[in-house]
Amino acid sequence: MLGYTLRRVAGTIPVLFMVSLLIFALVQFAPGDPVDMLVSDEATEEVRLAIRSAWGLDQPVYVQYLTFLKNAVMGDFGQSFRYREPVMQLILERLPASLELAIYSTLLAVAIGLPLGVWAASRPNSLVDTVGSIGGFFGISLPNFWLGILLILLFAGTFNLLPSGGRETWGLNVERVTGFLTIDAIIAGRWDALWDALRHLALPVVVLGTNMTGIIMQITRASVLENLQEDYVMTARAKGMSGRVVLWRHAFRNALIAVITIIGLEFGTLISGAIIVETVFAWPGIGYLLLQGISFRDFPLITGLVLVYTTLFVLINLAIDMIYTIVDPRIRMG
Amino acid sequence: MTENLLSISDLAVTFQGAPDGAFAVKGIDLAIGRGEVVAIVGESGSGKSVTAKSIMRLVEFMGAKIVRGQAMLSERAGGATDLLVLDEARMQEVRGDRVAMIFQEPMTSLNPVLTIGQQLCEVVVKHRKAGRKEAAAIALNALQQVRIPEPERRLKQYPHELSGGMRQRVMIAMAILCKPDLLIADEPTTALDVTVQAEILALLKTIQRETGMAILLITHDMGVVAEIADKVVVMLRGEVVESGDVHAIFNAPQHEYTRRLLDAAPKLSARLGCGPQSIPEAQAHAPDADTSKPEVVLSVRNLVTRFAVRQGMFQRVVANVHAVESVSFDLREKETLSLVGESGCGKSTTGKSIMRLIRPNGGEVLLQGRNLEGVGASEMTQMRKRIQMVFQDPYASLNPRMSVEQIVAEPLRIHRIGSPTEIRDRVFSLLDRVGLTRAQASLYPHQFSGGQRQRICIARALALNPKVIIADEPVSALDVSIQGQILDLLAEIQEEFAISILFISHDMAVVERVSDRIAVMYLGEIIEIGPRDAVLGAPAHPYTQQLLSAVPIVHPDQRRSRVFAARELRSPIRPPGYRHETPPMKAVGFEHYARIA
Amino acid sequence: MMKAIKRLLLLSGAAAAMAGGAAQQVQAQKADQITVAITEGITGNNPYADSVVLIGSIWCQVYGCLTRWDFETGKFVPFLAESLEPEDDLNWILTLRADWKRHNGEPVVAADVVHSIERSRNDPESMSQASVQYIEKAEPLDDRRLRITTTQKMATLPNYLATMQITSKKIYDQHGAKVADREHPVGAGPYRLVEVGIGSHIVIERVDDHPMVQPTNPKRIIYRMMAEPEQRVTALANGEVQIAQGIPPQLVSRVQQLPNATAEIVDSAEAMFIAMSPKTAPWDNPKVRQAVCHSINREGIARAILGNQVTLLNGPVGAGQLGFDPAYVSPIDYNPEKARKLLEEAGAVGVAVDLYSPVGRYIADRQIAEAVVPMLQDVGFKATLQTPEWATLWTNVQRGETPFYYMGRGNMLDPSPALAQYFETDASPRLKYSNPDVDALLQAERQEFDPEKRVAMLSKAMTAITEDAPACFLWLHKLSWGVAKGVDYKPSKADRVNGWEIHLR
Amino acid sequence: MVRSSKTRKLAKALKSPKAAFSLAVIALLLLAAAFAPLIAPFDPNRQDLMLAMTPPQLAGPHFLGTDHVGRDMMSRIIYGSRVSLLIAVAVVLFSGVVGVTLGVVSGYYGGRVDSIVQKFLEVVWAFPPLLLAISIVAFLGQGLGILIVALASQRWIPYCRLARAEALSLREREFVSAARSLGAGDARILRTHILPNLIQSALIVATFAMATAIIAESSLSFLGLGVPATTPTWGGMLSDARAYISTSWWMALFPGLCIFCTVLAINLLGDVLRTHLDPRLNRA
Repeated sequence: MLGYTLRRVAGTIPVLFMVSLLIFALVQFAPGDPVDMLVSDEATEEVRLAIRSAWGLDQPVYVQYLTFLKNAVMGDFGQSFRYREPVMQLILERLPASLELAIYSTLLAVAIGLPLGVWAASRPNSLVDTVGSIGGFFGISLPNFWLGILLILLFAGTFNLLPSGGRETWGLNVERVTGFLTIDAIIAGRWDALWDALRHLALPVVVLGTNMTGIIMQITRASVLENLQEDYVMTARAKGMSGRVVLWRHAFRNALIAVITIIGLEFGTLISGAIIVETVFAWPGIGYLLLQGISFRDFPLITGLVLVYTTLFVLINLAIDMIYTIVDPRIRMG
Repeated sequence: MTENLLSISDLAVTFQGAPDGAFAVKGIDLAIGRGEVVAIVGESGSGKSVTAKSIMRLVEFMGAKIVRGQAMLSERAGGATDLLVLDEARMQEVRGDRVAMIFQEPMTSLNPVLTIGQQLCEVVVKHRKAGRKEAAAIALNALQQVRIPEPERRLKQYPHELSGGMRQRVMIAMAILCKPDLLIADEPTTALDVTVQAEILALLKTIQRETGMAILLITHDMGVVAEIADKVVVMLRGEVVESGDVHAIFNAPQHEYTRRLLDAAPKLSARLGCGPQSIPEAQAHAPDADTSKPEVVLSVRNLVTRFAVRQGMFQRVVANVHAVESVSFDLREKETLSLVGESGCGKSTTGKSIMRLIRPNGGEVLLQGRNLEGVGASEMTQMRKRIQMVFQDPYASLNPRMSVEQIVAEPLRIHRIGSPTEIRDRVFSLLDRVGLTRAQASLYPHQFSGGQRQRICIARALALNPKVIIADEPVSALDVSIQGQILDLLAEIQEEFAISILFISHDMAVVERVSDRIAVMYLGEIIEIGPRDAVLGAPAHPYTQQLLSAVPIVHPDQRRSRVFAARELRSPIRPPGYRHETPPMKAVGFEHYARIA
Repeated sequence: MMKAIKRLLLLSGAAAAMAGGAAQQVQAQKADQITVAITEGITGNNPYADSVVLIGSIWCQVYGCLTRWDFETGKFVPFLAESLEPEDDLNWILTLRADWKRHNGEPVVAADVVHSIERSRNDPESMSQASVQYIEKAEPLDDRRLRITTTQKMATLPNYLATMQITSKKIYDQHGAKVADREHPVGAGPYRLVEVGIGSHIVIERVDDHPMVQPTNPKRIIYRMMAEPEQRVTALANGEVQIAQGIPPQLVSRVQQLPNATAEIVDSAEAMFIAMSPKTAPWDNPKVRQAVCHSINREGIARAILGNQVTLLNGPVGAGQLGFDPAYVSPIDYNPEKARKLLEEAGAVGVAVDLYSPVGRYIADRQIAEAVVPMLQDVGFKATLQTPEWATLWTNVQRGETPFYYMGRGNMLDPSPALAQYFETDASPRLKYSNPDVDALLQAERQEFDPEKRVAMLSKAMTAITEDAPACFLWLHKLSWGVAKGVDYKPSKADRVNGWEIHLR
Repeated sequence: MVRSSKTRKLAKALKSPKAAFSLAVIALLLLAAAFAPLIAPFDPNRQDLMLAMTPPQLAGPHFLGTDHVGRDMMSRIIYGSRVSLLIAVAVVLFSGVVGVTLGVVSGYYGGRVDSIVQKFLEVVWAFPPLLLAISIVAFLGQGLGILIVALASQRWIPYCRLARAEALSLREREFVSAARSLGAGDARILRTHILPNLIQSALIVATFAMATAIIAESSLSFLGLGVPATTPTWGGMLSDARAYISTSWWMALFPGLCIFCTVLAINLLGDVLRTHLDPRLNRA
């Protein structure tokens, strides 16, 4: 198990290397210039040249890459052009925000999509099934930015129940331990802060979760339906097991594999795909950071973020594979 | 005569979407007495399985509807209940408690993600309202009853960690947990090797005797019926065509269909019972009086095929599966040589290694004197014209998206033989030869029955006029009566086109019927080889003897009383660098050799 | 469903009023604290490292700047500096005021100014080099006075120096830039720094005994980044914020209808124009350029897309900016007939042109460009619209690779640097316009210390540019701010939100 | 005859309300796209600033209202169906061809080829989609073709995974062994035995992908990376509407409804096809 994990982690090093090479090529050769983006409109050419050389952008690309590689091996991923902080520090400060969002969205989607999918599978072509499916497609066909603004207008505006954006109300002064506000609030025993964090989470979580709920529901439904055709379900019925036990204990347990695969994939997409939601809700996560990085051609920031994304993907895949071994005893690592 | 435990009358079942008046089962009458073993015999589609599942009311989950009929199950307290009118909740109380069921595929009939213990205990918990501990004790007891070695350990294991035979034992244990009055066994041994089949049948018989429950056995195999049944019901196309006492049926079958079923069963019995004979030395070294030995077409010398098992951080080879281990034999002109053995013994791998569908690790394959090992790609393509293969599953070996004409023409197209019209003519003549019509040439595989599909496969194999056909279990997926037709066809074409056949099979009855010579494989090796009658009549190797004694005898009068302990089939996984030591082949008769010390 | 939403939205005003109790509960809103929703995030602790005007204004409140522009008088007024006077053509004397102290009680000294100039120029993180690019050297004369020497005769030096924050040399020498900025942001401004949340918020707190503040100024100001306009308006409506920057025209009426807030509208100092680089055909022909300017129905666009929240321009500047001549009326009016004729005369009917526009950079930029294209087609151009991503467009514009684009130029209170940048020969590659008359006027104007003469020269230069039409000057956007009732705040022309200009009632 | 029963089954499947709805919507769409110039009441790019943001008029002429520069919504929606469908189909085709090819090669040959393709896939998959899209658009400029490339840049991955998995199992199937024992080469086996057998499952993925492509186009438009502003697309209209979501509901509602109905129709059809045409696919 440990050997397997180590091998998987070691296997990501060439991927990270290739990703860094590719990203370096992409940002270097894409049009747009970080100096032009950041310097004041009045700056003269000399000023621009000076900044360019201070940032090392006057070097040939391969020298820049080698410098980056050398520093990266030492754990230094450079300093953001725009935010002037070490890239990794910036990212790690924001990572919990994005993860928290993604985790709660996944939880929401699983909490709704999973039972709905099983329910629909137990009564195919019933009203629940039809309404659920259509609802699921509705979730899929609403663009995030659109749903987000609509929810802000409704729940922050009309009903005035929830904050319009951001991650917390300023001035609560909860000590940061994990960076996950809900967890930190619990650690500190600050129920007001927990409530505040949950209220801020509500809308973006719903927006991100809507899409995923539909997908999880569809996959669960298909997978459970398929497993209900298996021989062991007949065995369970022949043993006198009730419909509920057959559905949940037997068919659903086996359907979980496919569902977990999808959850893993979707969780990965949530982390990188939350850019628009983070923008709409002014959520201080890495998605918004990436958007800023891209719009300002902040090369070190982009490179660092992409490497972090890659690592996250690898970790998620690894985690999924580990969960497989728990859910399905037939799957062994190695 | 004991009172009837279950009496079914006028049972009719139809499937949703079937045309009106089309019944899967129409008007079945059936009675099972307490402690009786009743067998329903018939081929696939005869409605025997639907009947069984109707008693359990499981057909309703398969999209079928019970249209009419009664199934009166007598209560322990007296009186009887009609199972067909119970609501689902009441029915659940009956299932697994009063009536239990086991299925054909032990590999898929157990839930792969739950432990054996969990799957056993849930039955007890449901029907006996037992606590966790008590349930575990009952489960353990049941496992002991089905004679599983190390029953405590099994409780914590998952189905995939057990062999097929063990799983079927678990299924039986699961069925007898609540001491049901009736056990329905739906083809319980069909998917198992012959030795395991014998174990399971013996076990069922023992348990039936111990508990006094009745068994309703669904099977297509008259051998199984002869071994175990008291009464027989023969079904054909949803109807009962004959029923009665087992002896009466075997001795004086009334219906023509029953006779056909009996004919298709193995006749091994005739040769068995004599046991291994001590062969006089002199006879063992019979002089090669017959000098006009037919020419050797295919010669296999020391064929070795291994699969590496890799593990760990650097994917080191930690073991090798010795699937084929120094196999040697000759296949002569117009001869049929059978490779027999249980699943996993390496017989199929041998066939594929000869065809070079799998790359062997060593040895030689000489086709008409030309070594296939080391020939170039283009020459290999040419060589393939002379050796063809017919596969086990006629559905899987036909591309579902190609028409019959395309399929049969494919070898000709690959080797660019003939113009389009010539190809067409050849396809038609081949189809004629295997008994298909020209009109069927434009159809697709799924539109044919299993037997017809195998005919297509044979036509395809014949297209290039091969010298050798390797037939890998060509009939084991077919119904008994169809098997005969296909075997006849093979015999005819063998004669007509002067083909040598390497026939791979696990079915002794089939092997007995087609072989000139037989080679028995065990753990990747040929342990005995010789003329058919010698191998079957006077098996020299203990394993061959074991294999043969497991074959059911198709007559109830000759039932043997056998009890087999469950055994795990050893698999030929060896550490790297393992040196294989086996006794050498020793002549035990005329052209009859065995690996015995 | 949509209908229901629509109805709910119409009711939103009333609902918000009813939910007022809830809103108070929701927002742990303290009476003397306000939250300002801003459109751009704070990028860090280094006061020199940001070229965004609003962020600069926050640092001015913390550290203090030398001077500031007074919109009422149209003059620079003292802030940290008492005066900034020319000594001769190249030398200026700056005198610091004596009565202000830093938050830690230490005085602001001449060495700090020199240090700040140095940091603007040499700090590797600095984006403020432009403000000191014409300064040759700066030397302290005593604690309160220093001499600044410029590289050329520069009448506009105060303009460049106005926005420079003065940090402490002593703290810098003691701790170095990073620690000084982060842990010792000790300034001499009316507010002190409480917290910087990079990319999301910045919090400042009133320095009660500072001479610039009054008790009615908010005790604490939280600037929160909110990129989405609907979110800013919603936050204003439900009391999360008290001041909201950048209300787009289509939302102004909604803000005005809010029971708890109103929209404050002010002219900007950012000129919007369509530029045509004369080095590239067909823009080498002034008639074609004029045809473009004549074809654009500015009134129509202003009404339909911008809710009339604009001031139409007769040249590069509008009222309140240097060089504005209220008497001048541009001859380049909306006249499609004339445009067609000019195009015919130039022999350029049917010429293919690509109009480039940013998306989301300026108010309704894409929508405006979308509206302009059919107008160009109407007079005989074969026009298409290109909307590349901003970084691509901006870099290409700066490198002179985009010949025809819709753009804005901010910070034009004194238009001199902007005019030079766009219209002086070889000043920058972004327009490649060359006109000896304009060159001469702009050079002379920069060296003229007499304000009146300078304004006259500027006006003349601008008239020449307008009529030669290397660019069509369209309008100054009016900037709309959402301001909660109970907050006294008149936004200024520049994008600045200064605590001392906000009064709570 | 067995065949006719299969045809009948399909015909029956297509008569279900699900299928009827989806076929009707798709037919309507194709008609609208094909005959846009005949159906649309106005030129989709004709603007009238005086009429900007007219609400829907039951009596006409602007039945669905006008947008922010006074263009007729109905005409834009009708013309938009052309580009939106084109984008959906082209993205799906492009990503499908690339993904299936790579996946089949990867799965069939295995070994080194497989690990190279899989590493490449991992690298591309790890890229934030937006970054890739921006880079592509920034590199290649703006246009319909480039937008399609940008949208397809990561969408080939599901096909690749699917095709690889299918090819892995197909190459072990007996009919492939049969073909090989007949002497068929790799090219022939790939062409006649592997590809035709996985095309159907790829089609199922395609129905889902088509829906998401339409949505993704609107997200790119949201960031200013969509097709040129003068080309009407549903996604572009939806992203235009964002600024007016609280003032002009019709600008968002109608293109949104169109997307929803299309997504629903395509998916329902995919569903019907999946359950009725190929039961094998229920094995995910």
